[in-house]
Amino acid sequence: MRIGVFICHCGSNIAGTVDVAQVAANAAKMPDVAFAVDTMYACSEPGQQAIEEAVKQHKLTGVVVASCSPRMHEPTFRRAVERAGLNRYMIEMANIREQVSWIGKDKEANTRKATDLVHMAVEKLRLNRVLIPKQIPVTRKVLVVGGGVAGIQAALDCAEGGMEVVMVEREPSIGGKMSKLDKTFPTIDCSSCVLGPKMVDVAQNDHIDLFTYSEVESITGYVGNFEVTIRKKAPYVDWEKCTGCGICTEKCPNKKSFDRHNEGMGTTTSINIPFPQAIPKKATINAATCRKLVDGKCGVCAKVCPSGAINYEQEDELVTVKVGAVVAATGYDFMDWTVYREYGAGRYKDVITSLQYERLLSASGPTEGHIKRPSDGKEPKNIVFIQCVGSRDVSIGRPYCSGFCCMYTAKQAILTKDHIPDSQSYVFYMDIRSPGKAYDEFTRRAQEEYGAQYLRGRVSTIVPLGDKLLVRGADTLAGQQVEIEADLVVLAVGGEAAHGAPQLAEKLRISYDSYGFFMEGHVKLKPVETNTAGVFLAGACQGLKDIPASVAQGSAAAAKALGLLSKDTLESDPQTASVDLKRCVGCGKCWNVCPFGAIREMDMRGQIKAEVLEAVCQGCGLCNATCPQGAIQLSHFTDNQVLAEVEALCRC
Amino acid sequence: MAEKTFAYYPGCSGAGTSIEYDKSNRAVCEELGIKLVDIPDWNCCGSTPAHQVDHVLSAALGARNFAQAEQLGLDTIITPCPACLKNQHNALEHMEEPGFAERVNELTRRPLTRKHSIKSVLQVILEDITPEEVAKHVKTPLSGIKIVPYYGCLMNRPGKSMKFDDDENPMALDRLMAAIGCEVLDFPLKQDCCGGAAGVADNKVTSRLSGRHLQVANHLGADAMVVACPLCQMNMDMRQAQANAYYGTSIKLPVFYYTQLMGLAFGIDKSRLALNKLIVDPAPVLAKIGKSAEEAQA
Amino acid sequence: MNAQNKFISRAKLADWLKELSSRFEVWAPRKEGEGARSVVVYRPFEAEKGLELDRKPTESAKHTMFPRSETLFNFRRNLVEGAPSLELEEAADPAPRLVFGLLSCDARGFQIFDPVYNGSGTNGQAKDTYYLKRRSSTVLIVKSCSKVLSTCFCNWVGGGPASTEGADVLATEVQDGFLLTPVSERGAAVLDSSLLAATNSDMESAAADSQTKAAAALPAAPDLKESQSALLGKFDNAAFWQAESSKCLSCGACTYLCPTCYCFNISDEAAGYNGVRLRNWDSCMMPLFTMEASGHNPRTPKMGRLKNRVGHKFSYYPSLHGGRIACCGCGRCIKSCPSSVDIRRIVTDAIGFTETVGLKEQNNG
Amino acid sequence: MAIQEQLKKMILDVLPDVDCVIGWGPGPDPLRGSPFFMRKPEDVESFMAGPMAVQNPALFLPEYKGKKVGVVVKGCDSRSVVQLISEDLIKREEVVIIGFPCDGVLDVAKVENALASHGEPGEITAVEFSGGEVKVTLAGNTHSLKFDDVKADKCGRCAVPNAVMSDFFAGIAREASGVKDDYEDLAALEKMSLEERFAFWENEMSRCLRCYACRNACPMCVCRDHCVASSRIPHWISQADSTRDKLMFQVIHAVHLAGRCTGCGECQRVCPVGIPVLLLKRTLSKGVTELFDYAAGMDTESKPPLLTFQVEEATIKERNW
Amino acid sequence: MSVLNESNNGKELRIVGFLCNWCSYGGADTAGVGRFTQPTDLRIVRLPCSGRVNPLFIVKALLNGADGVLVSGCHPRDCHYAEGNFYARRRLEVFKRLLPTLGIDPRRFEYTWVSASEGQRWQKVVSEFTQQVHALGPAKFVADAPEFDVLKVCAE
Repeated sequence: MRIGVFICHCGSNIAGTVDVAQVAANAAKMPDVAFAVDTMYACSEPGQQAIEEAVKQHKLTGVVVASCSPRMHEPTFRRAVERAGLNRYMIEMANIREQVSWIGKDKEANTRKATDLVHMAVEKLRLNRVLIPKQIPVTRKVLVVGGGVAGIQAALDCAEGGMEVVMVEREPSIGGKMSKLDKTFPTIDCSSCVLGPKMVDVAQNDHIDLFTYSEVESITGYVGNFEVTIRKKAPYVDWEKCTGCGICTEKCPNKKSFDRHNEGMGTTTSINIPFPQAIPKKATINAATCRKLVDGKCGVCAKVCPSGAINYEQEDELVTVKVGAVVAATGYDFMDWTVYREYGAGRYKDVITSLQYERLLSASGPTEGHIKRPSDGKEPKNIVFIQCVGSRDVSIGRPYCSGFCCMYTAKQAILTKDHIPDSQSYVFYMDIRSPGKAYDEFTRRAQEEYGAQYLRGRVSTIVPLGDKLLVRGADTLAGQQVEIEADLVVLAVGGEAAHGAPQLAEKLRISYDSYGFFMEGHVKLKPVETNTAGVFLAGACQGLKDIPASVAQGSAAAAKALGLLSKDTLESDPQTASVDLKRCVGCGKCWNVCPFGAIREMDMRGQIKAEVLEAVCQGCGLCNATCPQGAIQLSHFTDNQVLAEVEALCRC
Repeated sequence: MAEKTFAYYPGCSGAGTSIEYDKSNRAVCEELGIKLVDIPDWNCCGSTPAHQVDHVLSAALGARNFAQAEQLGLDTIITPCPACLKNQHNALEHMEEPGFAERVNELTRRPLTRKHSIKSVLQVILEDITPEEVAKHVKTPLSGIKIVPYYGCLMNRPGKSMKFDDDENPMALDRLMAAIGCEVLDFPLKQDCCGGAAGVADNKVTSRLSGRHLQVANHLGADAMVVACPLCQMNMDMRQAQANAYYGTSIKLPVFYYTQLMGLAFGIDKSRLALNKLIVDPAPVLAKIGKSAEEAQA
Repeated sequence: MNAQNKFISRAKLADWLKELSSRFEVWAPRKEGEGARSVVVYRPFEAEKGLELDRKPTESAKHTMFPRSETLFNFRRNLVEGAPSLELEEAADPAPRLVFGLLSCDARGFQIFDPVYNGSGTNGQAKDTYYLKRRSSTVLIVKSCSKVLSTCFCNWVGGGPASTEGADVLATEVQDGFLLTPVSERGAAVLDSSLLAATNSDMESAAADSQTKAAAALPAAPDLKESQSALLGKFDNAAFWQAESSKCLSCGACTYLCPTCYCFNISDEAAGYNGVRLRNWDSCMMPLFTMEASGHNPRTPKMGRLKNRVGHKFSYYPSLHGGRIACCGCGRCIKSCPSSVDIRRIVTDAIGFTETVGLKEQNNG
Repeated sequence: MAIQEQLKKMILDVLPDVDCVIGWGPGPDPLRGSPFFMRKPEDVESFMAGPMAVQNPALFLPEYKGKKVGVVVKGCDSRSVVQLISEDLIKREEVVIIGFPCDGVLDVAKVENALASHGEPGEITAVEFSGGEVKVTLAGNTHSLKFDDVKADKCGRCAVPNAVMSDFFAGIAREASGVKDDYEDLAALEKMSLEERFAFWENEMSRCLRCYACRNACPMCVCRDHCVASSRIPHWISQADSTRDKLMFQVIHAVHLAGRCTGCGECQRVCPVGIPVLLLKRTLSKGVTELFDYAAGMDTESKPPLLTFQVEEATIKERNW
Repeated sequence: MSVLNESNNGKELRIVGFLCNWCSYGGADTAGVGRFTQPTDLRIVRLPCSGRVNPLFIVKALLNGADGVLVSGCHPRDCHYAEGNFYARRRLEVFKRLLPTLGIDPRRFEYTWVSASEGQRWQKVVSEFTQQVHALGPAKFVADAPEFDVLKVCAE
C-alpha cells in the first residue's frame, strides 16, 4: 500500500500548538507511507486539489488527513480522494484539532500526541478495504403514523408531491389534539375552521389511503422497503355501508359512555361519531359499554340503521402494505396530573384540565360554549389557572417545559373574559415563556386588556370550602402567601409522550429519550430524521411543540420523504458487517443481539451460518463484539483494525 | 393475637401538658395488645430549637434515645407525638449520610450497632392492628357524634421520608374513628397548620390559623375535633378562647385525642383516659353517644 | 567396579549443578504450582527454587532442545523510494546446555528427532541447523527410573528404565545420592568435579539391583512388529477410528507433552515494518495443522487427527526410519490425557490382539 | 451398586433409539475413569458411574447435532446440557438425558497430593470406596483417605447433585446439601495484593504449553475449530510462546464464557501443567451472579445475561464524574 | 498540565479511549470546539458504538502496556443504534470485575456516558480519569512478547 499523509495547519488553529512539519516528518517514517506533507488548509479548494494531485503523482492508494474531526470533514475528503480516482473509503482522518491543538498548549506533548493519532490512522488505513455501495430498489410510498395536524400536513405534502401515502390513526377520526381545541393562539381563530378543511383534503385526496381506528401492528424491512402490518380495530360497524347519518347515536339507550372527544366533560352514547366534523364520519361502538356486546341484550342500533351497517360479530383485521419511508407523527398525551395530591388528586370536581376547559369553551362541546362548572353547572366567576402542572418539576421526574401551556393559558384567560365579562382570572405561573411571533404581545394582552391577574408562584394546596375552592399559593414577587377563593380551577397540565410511543419506537427501531419522545438524528442538524434510515419525525412525538411548529415539521418530514424516494434506487452505506463463512459456526449470538434484525440464519450445504442483510445493517458493530470467533467483522472497524490502533499506541 | 412489643418514647409533653394523651395511649395500647416498654432515661428529642442550631447535635439527641432502646433489645421506637417522631426520624435519616454518623457518635460515644426505626403510635395502630381489628375491641360504638379529624402538619410529611398514609390526604384518623362508630366528616383543613409553637411568642398567629379550623369544623356541623398531636390539641383546645376572641365567635368545640375516644369506645375506665384534663368541656358531646341511634330506632 | 563411575550425594548435588552452571546453561526438573496443582517441569536450574527428582516430570525435556517457540530471525522492511529492501537479523547461536535428571525415555525421544532434523532422511539436503546446534552442544544426564507407573511402556518400544540410549551420563539413585555412569566422552568430561566422590561396590550393586528391579516391574511387552501394516490396513476403517477417537478432545496435551512429537509451524509476527519469524511447536491434533491456504482442510474430523498421531508414530515413521517406532513409551500422553485416551490400546486394537498383553482392564464398579 | 445397575438398565432401554449413549467407563489405571461411548448392548457392561465419573459428557453433545444421543449426567454435567439447549447449540429433542444422584467425584490431583510421600498415582494398584472413605493401595500399602478431602472442589459447593433436567432418573434424588457457593476458591487470590496477583499469573501462565486442553474440554466453547487463538483474521494473539499472549488467551476464554460458564471445572482439571484457569471464569461468574442474579445452566428458557439487557439496570450504578 | 506535573514529573502515561462516534466522540469535539483544556495523555480510538467495544480490546491494551483505558458511549436510552450501549453497559460492568483477579487495578479502566453536547462533562471525565491513572502511576505489563523494536517515530 502507498499512503499519503496530509497534516493540516488549519491556519494557526492546529499549527499554533502542534509542530505540523515535525508530525509530517514522523509520518514519513511510518509503514507504507509513501508521501507526507503539511498543508495550510486541507479542506480548502487548493488543499483538496493538492491531495488529488499527490494521489496521482505518488501513485497513492490511501490517504490520511490529520486535521479536524472526521464528523466535520470526512465526507469532504472522501469526495476528494474519489475525484482522484480512489475508492472513497480509502481515507482515514486523525483528529488533531478538537483532540489536540484546541485542548492543550504544550506544543511538545501536542506534537507527540498528533504523531500518535496519525500513526493510529495509518495503521488502521493499512487494513482498509475498497467498499462499494449497493443499489437497493425502493417502494415509492410513505406511511404516516398519526393523524394529528403534523401527520395531516406531512400526508398532504407527500400526496402533493405525487407520492402514495398510507395514513394510520388509532382514534376513529383524524384531527388529533387540535380538533379538541376551541380557538388557537395568538390569533384566536377557530381551531376547527383552520383544521377542518385540511381534514377534508385528506379524505378526498386520491393519493392518500386512510386507516383510522387502526394501529401499526408490526413493521419489518428497511429503508425503501418496509413492510407494515396494520391492525384495523373492529368498530362493529361496516364502514363501507355507514353513511354517518347519526340515527344510531340518537337511539342508543346507553348514554353514559365516557366521552373521549370531550375529555369526559359529558357523556356520550355507546355507538357514536366522535364529533360532527369527524373524518371519516363513521360510527364506532364502544365495546366496553355497549349492552349488546356486553350482555347480548339490546341491538337497537342494528334495528335503526338504515343501511344495515351494524355488525356485532366484526373482528379486527390485519392489512399489510409496502412502503419506502415512514413519518412518525404520533403526537403527545397529557400527563396524569393526579400525582399532584395537593390539587386534590381528582377528588374535587371543579379542578379540571385545560383541555377539559377547552371543551367547555367550545361551541361544539358538551355545554355548547357556555362555561358551566362540572359540580353544579354554575357559571364560575373566580377562575384560577395553575401553570406548570407536570412541567419543569424535577420532583415528579418531569424537568422539561411543555412549551405551549403559557400560551394556551393566556388564551383561555382571554376567552374566559369574553365568555363571562364579570369574571376574574388568576394565573399562577413560574415564568412566562412566550418566544415566538406575536406571542409575548399576546400574553401581555391577557394581562393588560383582559385583566387576568398573573401571580408568579406555585400553588401549595387547594382546599374545598363550601362551594368554593380555597387556592393557597405563593406570590413570590410580593413575597407573601395568597389565598384565592375560586369557583373553578384550571390546571395547565403538561404534555408527555403519546401513550404507546416507546412501543411504536421499538417497532420502528428508532430510539426514544427517557420520557418516550422519539430521538431525532441530530438535535440541530437532523431535526426530522431519525437514526433509522427512512424513518422521519413530525410534530410533538419528537418533543412538545405548538401547532405552527408541528405543521412546519410535518412539511419538513414530507420533504425528507419525498427527497429520499425521488430516486428509483437507494445507495446503501457499505460500512456494514460481513460474515467470514469459513469461520462462522452458526452459534446465533449475532442474530440474537442485532438491534436491527439485519442478520439472519442461513443454510450453507447443511451447515448453519449467519448472513448480513447489507441494506438493513446500520454498522453498529454489536455483532462484531459479540461473535466469539470473530467471524463477523464490521468493515473499517474490524477487530484487526482496532487492534492495530491499540498496538500502534501501546507498543511504540 | 401475638403481642407486639415496642420501645416507647412518651415525649416531654406526654409527661406534662398532654398527660391525657400519654395516659389514654397506654390504656388503648394495652387493650390492643401493643406492649410498650418505656425507654429508660430517655431525653428530649430536641424539639424545634435543636435542629435550627446544629443538625449534628439534634441528631445526637435522637441517637442517644435509640442507643437507650438498643439496651432493651428493641429496634423500633414508637411515640405518640408527631414532633418527637419527626425529629428522631430525621436523626436516623441524617445518619445514613456519609460521615454524619461518625460525627454524631463522637458526641454520643455510643455508636448504634443495629438498624433502627421510629413510628408513630397511630401508624402502628393503623398498620399493625388495622381498623378492622380495632372495631372488634369496641364495646360502646360512639355513634351519634360527628367529628372532624385533624392531623396537623407533621404526622406524615414529608411523604418521601415518613412513608405513612397519604401525605396530602391522610385517612388514618378518618378510618380509625369510623371503626369506633363516629360519624367522620370530610375536613378540608385536616393538615393545615394550627400555628404550632408560635402561640407562645404571638398568640394572634395561632388564633388566626386555628380559629379558621374551628369555624370550618363548626360550619360542617362537627360535635368535636379529634387530634393526634399535643401541640395541635393545645392550640385548638386551650387557645380556643383566644381564637373566639380574635374572630368574635363563640365556638365551644371539644378537642379529643383520638386515643381518648378509642378508649371510650373500648369501655376503658374514664379515669385512665384523663378526660378531665380537657379545657373545653366534653360532657355535652359525650352525652350524645348512642343517642341518635336510639332515637332513630324509636 | 568401574573407576569412571562417580557418586554425587544429594547434599552436594545443588553445588555441583551450580558449578556446572559456569560452563553450561543447566536445566533440571523442579516443582511448580501449589499443592494439588503442582507439576514437575524442566526449567533452567535455580538453586533456590529447588529440584524435584522423586516424582516423574510432568512434561518431557523436549523443549530443552526444541523450544516451544524459537526466533529464527528478525526482519525489517525498508521502504526507500524506488528500492524496497528487507533486512534480516539471525538469531544468536545457543549457549551450551546441560540437562540433569531427564528420564531415559526423554533421552530416547531425541533419537527419534535426530533423523528428521539431521538430514539423514533427505540425503543431507534438509538439515535443521537450529536443532543441530543445540543438539551438539547439549549434555544429557539421564536419571534411571526406580519405579514404574501404570502408564509406563518403554519396554514396548525398545527402551527400559535405565536405557542409556541418547544419554551422556546415566544417574542411578542409591543411598543418599546418585551413582553417575558416563556413557559418552562428553559425559565423562563433566564428571571431573571435586564435589564428586568415588563409588564403592555397595553402591554399584545397589544401582544394578535397582535397575533390574525396575525393569522387572514393567509388564511384559507385546510384539508390535505388526503395527506398521496393521495401522495402514486400518487407514480407511472409519468405524475403527470413530470408535477409538470418540472421547478424544482433539487438544494438544499429548503432543506437547510427548518427547518424540517434533512437528512445528512457522509464523511471522509483525508490527509496522518490523517482525520476527517464529518456529513454534505444532500439533497434528489441531485443526490448523492441515489447513490449506485455500481455506480447505482435508482433515477436519478429529478421528483423522488421532489416526495421524497414532499412525505416524507406529507406522509411517517406522516405515521411513528402519522400523524404529516414534514413541518412547513414557506414557505422558495417557497420564495427562483429559479423556484418558490410551495410545497402547489403540495400537493393540489395530493389531487385533484379542487379549491385551500388558494392559489390564481397569474397572472399579 | 444399585444405582449403577439401574443406570445400565436405563441405558440399555435407551440404546435402540439413539446413536450412542455417553457415560463413563474404565480408564488406564484404577484411579482414573474415562468418557465412554456405548453403541452396542455389550458395551454397557463396562459402564460405571460414581466417584470416578469425572469427565463432563456434555462436552461431546454438539458433535452429534443432527443425531439423537443419550447422555448420563451428574448434576453439574446437566447444567452444561441445559445451557447448551438454552443457547440452541444442541436440540432438546435430540438428546436423551439420564440423571442420577451424584455424591461427588474424585480429584486425582488431590489424591496424588495426599499420598505424595508414598508414591505417584501411577503406582496405585487398587482403589476402593466405602462409607466416605477411599482406600488406595499404593506400592503394596493401603492408605485410607477421607472422600471429602479428595473430592473435586466443585463438589464441595455443589447445589445440584441431581440433574437439573432429565428424561430418566436412577434412584432417589439426593437432597441438596444447601451449601451456598460463596466463591471461597477465590479467597486465596483475593488475599494477595494486586502486584502479587499479577506476578502469580505471570508465573502460572509461563508454564502454559498452549495445548488448549482447557478450551477443548469446555462444553460451552462454541468456536471449536475456529478459535481466535490461532486465527490471523482476527489476530488477537501472536503465536509466540509469551506469557502475555497465553494469559490473553485465558482472558478471551473467560470473557467468552461470562454469563455462560456453568462452573464444571473441566478446563482446570484437564490442564496438564496445573494452571488454575477456572479462577478467571469463576470471577466473572461471581460478577454475573451479583449483578444479574443469574446462574448458567439452570433453566433452558433464560438468556445469558450478556446477550440481553434491561433498559434500567437495577444493579449497575452509573459513574459520577 | 498541572495533572501531569503533580503526579508524574510531567511524564505522560498511555491512556487509550474507545469512544462511540455519535455521542462521546462528538462530546470530545464539543469540548475541543469550546477550547476546554484537557490533559494530553488520552488517545482516542473512534468506534461506531460502545456496543462495538469488545472488552478484550481493553485487556489487550492493558496487557500491552496501556496505563489506563476509558470507554465512553451515548447515555443509556440515547444510543444511536438504540441498544448498543445497553449491551456495553452489562459487558463492561462484568468485565471490570475481572481486572482485580488479573492483578490489574480496576481503576485503570472506567466506562462512562457522555453525549455530543456535553463538552464540559467530557473535559471533566478526561481530567479526572487522567488524574486517577496518574495517581496509580505506570502500569506493569507482561513484557515477554517478542518486541520488534517497532516504529521508533514516537521517540525520534
